[in-house]
Amino acid sequence: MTATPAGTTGSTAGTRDFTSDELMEVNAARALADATTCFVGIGLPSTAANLARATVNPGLVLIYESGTIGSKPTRLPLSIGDGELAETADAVVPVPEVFNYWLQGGRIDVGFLGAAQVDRYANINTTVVDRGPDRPEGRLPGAGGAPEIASNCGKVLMVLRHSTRNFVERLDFVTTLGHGGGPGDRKKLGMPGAGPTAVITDLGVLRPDPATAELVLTEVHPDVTVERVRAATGWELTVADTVGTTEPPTPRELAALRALKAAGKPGTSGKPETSGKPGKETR
Amino acid sequence: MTATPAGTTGSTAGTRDFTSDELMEVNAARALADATTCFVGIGLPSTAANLARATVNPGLVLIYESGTIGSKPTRLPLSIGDGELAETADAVVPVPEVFNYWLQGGRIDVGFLGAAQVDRYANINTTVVDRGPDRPEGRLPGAGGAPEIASNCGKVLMVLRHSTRNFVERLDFVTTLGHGGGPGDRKKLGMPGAGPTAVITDLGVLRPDPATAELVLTEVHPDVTVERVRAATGWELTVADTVGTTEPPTPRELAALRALKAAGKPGTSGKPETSGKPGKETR
Amino acid sequence: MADIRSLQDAVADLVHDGDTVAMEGFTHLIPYAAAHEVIRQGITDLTLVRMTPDVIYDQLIGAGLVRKLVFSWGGNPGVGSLHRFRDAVENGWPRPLELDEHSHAGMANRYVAGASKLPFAVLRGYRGSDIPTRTDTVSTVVCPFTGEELAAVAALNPDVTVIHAQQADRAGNVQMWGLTGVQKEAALAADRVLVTVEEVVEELRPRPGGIVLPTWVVDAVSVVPSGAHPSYATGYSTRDNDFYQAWDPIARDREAFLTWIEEHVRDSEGALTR
Amino acid sequence: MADIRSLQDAVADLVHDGDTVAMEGFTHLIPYAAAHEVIRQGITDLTLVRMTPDVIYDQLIGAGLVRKLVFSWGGNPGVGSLHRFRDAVENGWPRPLELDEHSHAGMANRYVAGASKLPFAVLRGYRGSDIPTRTDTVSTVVCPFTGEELAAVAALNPDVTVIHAQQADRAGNVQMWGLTGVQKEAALAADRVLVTVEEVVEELRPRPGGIVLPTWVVDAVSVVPSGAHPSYATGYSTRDNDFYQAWDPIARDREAFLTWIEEHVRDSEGALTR
Repeated sequence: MTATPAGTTGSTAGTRDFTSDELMEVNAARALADATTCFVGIGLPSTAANLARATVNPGLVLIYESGTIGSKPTRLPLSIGDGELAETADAVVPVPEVFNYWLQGGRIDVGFLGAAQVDRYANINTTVVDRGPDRPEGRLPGAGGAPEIASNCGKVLMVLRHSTRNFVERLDFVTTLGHGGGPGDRKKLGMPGAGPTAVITDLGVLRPDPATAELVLTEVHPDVTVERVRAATGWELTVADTVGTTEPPTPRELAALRALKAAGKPGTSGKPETSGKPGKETR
Repeated sequence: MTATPAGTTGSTAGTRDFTSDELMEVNAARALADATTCFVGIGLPSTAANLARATVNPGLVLIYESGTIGSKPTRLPLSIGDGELAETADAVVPVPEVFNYWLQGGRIDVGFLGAAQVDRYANINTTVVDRGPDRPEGRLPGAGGAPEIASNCGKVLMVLRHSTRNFVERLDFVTTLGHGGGPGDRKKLGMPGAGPTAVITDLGVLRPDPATAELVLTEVHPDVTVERVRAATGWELTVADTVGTTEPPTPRELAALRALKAAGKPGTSGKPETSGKPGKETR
Repeated sequence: MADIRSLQDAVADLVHDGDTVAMEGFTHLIPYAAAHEVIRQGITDLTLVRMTPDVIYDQLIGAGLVRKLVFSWGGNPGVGSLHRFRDAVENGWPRPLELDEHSHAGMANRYVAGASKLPFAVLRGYRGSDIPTRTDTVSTVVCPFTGEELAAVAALNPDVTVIHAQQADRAGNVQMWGLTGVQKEAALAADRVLVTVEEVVEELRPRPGGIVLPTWVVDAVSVVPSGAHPSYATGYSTRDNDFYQAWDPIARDREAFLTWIEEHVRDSEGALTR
Repeated sequence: MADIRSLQDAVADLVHDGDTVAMEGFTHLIPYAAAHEVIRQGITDLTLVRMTPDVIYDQLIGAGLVRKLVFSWGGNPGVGSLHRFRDAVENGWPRPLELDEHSHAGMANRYVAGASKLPFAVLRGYRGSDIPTRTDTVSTVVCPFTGEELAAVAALNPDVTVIHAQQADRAGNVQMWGLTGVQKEAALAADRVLVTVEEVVEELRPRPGGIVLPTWVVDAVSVVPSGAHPSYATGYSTRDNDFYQAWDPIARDREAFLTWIEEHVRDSEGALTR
């Protein structure tokens, strides 16, 4: 739900015709291939979910916390309550109903979340950051729907950019429980869903080890080294025995993503976003 | 809510151009003169509430538990969910919302209830009747909306025919609390509304004594003696120092009532009800 | 995702002996045709759930298929008693009927809790009433902020909820409008959902007061025009009040009832077209 | 019954110093014009309630009128931070801002409890979260049937709820449609209700997705065309996303903010036509 302006930072990939953000977005969309229903936060999750509808999963049912069930936007909504989300929905319901009957009611397969900070157990902070003893806490937007999305969806996908600022040894505040302190913690707390199953970044993908629930690097983007991911992670990152390489975007995926973005920003329609611009990456 | 076929029993009024049932219905409608909103059960309460709209209170907002707010039926609905109730309503809401936001939410001035049994504190039984040691309990329809209507409405009016079968010394079952065992009981139970303020019958009107909360005879119909009401009451009835006499129906009231009934019974439109028939009373 | 299929197949697949079944509809959109199919298939030992068990449940009870009834008001609205219901409760005919009895507010909130997948719901209700002495699904909770004691009612989660709606599209999305009662809650609370509809349309046009159940919360849709009769479907039919009044003498008499069920349900067209 | 009256009079009558005020609208139908009238009248020491305090509350907070904020997500959707909100929380400028912070599910249920006149609501929420360590309006209850411990959230009952809707009729009945958020709950939970509308119409035609607030639950209706701008009113306008993006640099800078408020709110047409 935090707005995350798409950027080109975080990748030193060589000459290629897509950005690392684009690959992150495409990879996040792919993770929705088998889902029936997805609870979508605004920003990167919304980009990925809408891209999934345009590529791997045309039937994917998007549910936004503003009360739209089955939205089929033709452009990327700027906010969670853009008119097109309602106009194209199968049903528009009151906000309490979304949270009570649909989310808590166990109707949603996948919750898609961003984060300001994430720790090795995929716990999330979107509330406050500690800026040192001489400065007041830095204020983040807060919880939004995340605590109950993470608790009640069948599983949770996270998508955020990879840096030591975001991937931290210790959260300053636990807004939203991922896997708590290890396996069994979710069960102990009576959380129905499986919790975070993948953290998709602009460098690769982390997935929880079934035995320890700790996030493990299982996939890197082409041209990204494991060392680079380690360096961008604020804890001692565990790496899977076999680390896969993310498939580059297919021409179709890339075209669909760029078309969505070009159609984006309603009210300034057609104006391309500052980043995510088609063409070669600039650094 | 109990279906109470309109009858001509219970009155020995002499020659006059209205029945005792009609006077009961007119008198019940008059009791709604000052109300803004009324939660209406089917049967006698619905007759009275619709008559009030046609006479003393054209702006009265009728709320039926089927979810209609501001229904303006032109004929007496047979059931609580007749189509016209929805078609003429300001709003139709889900049944849980009626009970939670509107009734429990304290939005309703007057609740209008019938009863199978009532005791001296205006407690109500609509669940079961004891038919003696050799016979099984007699089954009544049950609570319906009554317990929470009686608890949450600003005040409650009751309308039922007067007989020792209905006005009993001791209820076989307390479905719905009126005044409990005396003054203060409602408050002790945290009930927001004032509870039953009048029991309107085909013989007269009983109202709770402010000091004891016990129902007291305050009004009799023309030609009805206090003795006759005592005889029709299953407990030793207290009678007010001054017992008023119910004003006979005005021609306008009577015409409105009969027009409503003649328009009644959708699906058999125009067919007059078996009783409540215009013309002289037969006994 | 909902399959569009025959009522006979849908009932056979989704409703089983011993199930807890909610057939909802507050006067409007009561799924009579589906209930009649249950009678024809002789699916039995049912626990039936319904705020207002009217003639539809009178028929199922009289047919001997019902073990237990969960309800808040059992009558023939505007007419009188449900005689088959009374006969079962009072005389155990054709079999004893166990009751779990509530107020409307309690029942509505039990469905809300069920749809919300909460174990209970809270209301300011049942105060001073004897109802809690006869059920184990009413209790109390204390507000942790104010100390007020409130009623708690146990969630209702039927095995199957059966409802009637006006329309579905070919994908199995369903729309109903008019009085929509507790149907959304009853459907979302259930493990399985069967919807009979008046018709299948190319596209569901949003209606004032319309409620949409997306296909992915529905298991089966069966096209049964007039499937709510003698109840009604706004936009398609009006309530057959004459039937409700005619039911009274039929239901008063065991033989008359059995004859009626035989003639109008077991040997009906619905049975023949199976 | 709602009176139809000028926004200035309605705000002066219904919103007082020290009140708890909910101005709701989930992206759609946010009552900006009413908030600007609050700023012009300098009504202060407010406790503001809103699930998503966006630019509307950034303006009220920056104007120094807000003592406390009750919320679940504070940002400029799709753009970034609310800088006036952050400046108040982090630096106490122009005054310290007390927070009561929840999740969306918690806030929505707090309104539901408020509208239901219950002291609390129950949800399966806040599990494993630090949020309950920073608020005294989250607690727990134990289900009397299953023993499960669940979250309890305290009811929200604002002194005043202010919303924007598309239409009212002359009697003061109000209809809104499109994304209707938590507006019904926020309105029914409040002691007083002020609704700004795009227009008054002869008759409210029922709309798909329409919510009607009858006149007898509304205190005042004020006709303010475009009263939701830069938010929008389905059927009348679209969201001014450019404004939301342009707000970011204005709000980043205290002086730029003050100048903007002076020019666009205090000296605006709304102020002059008082």
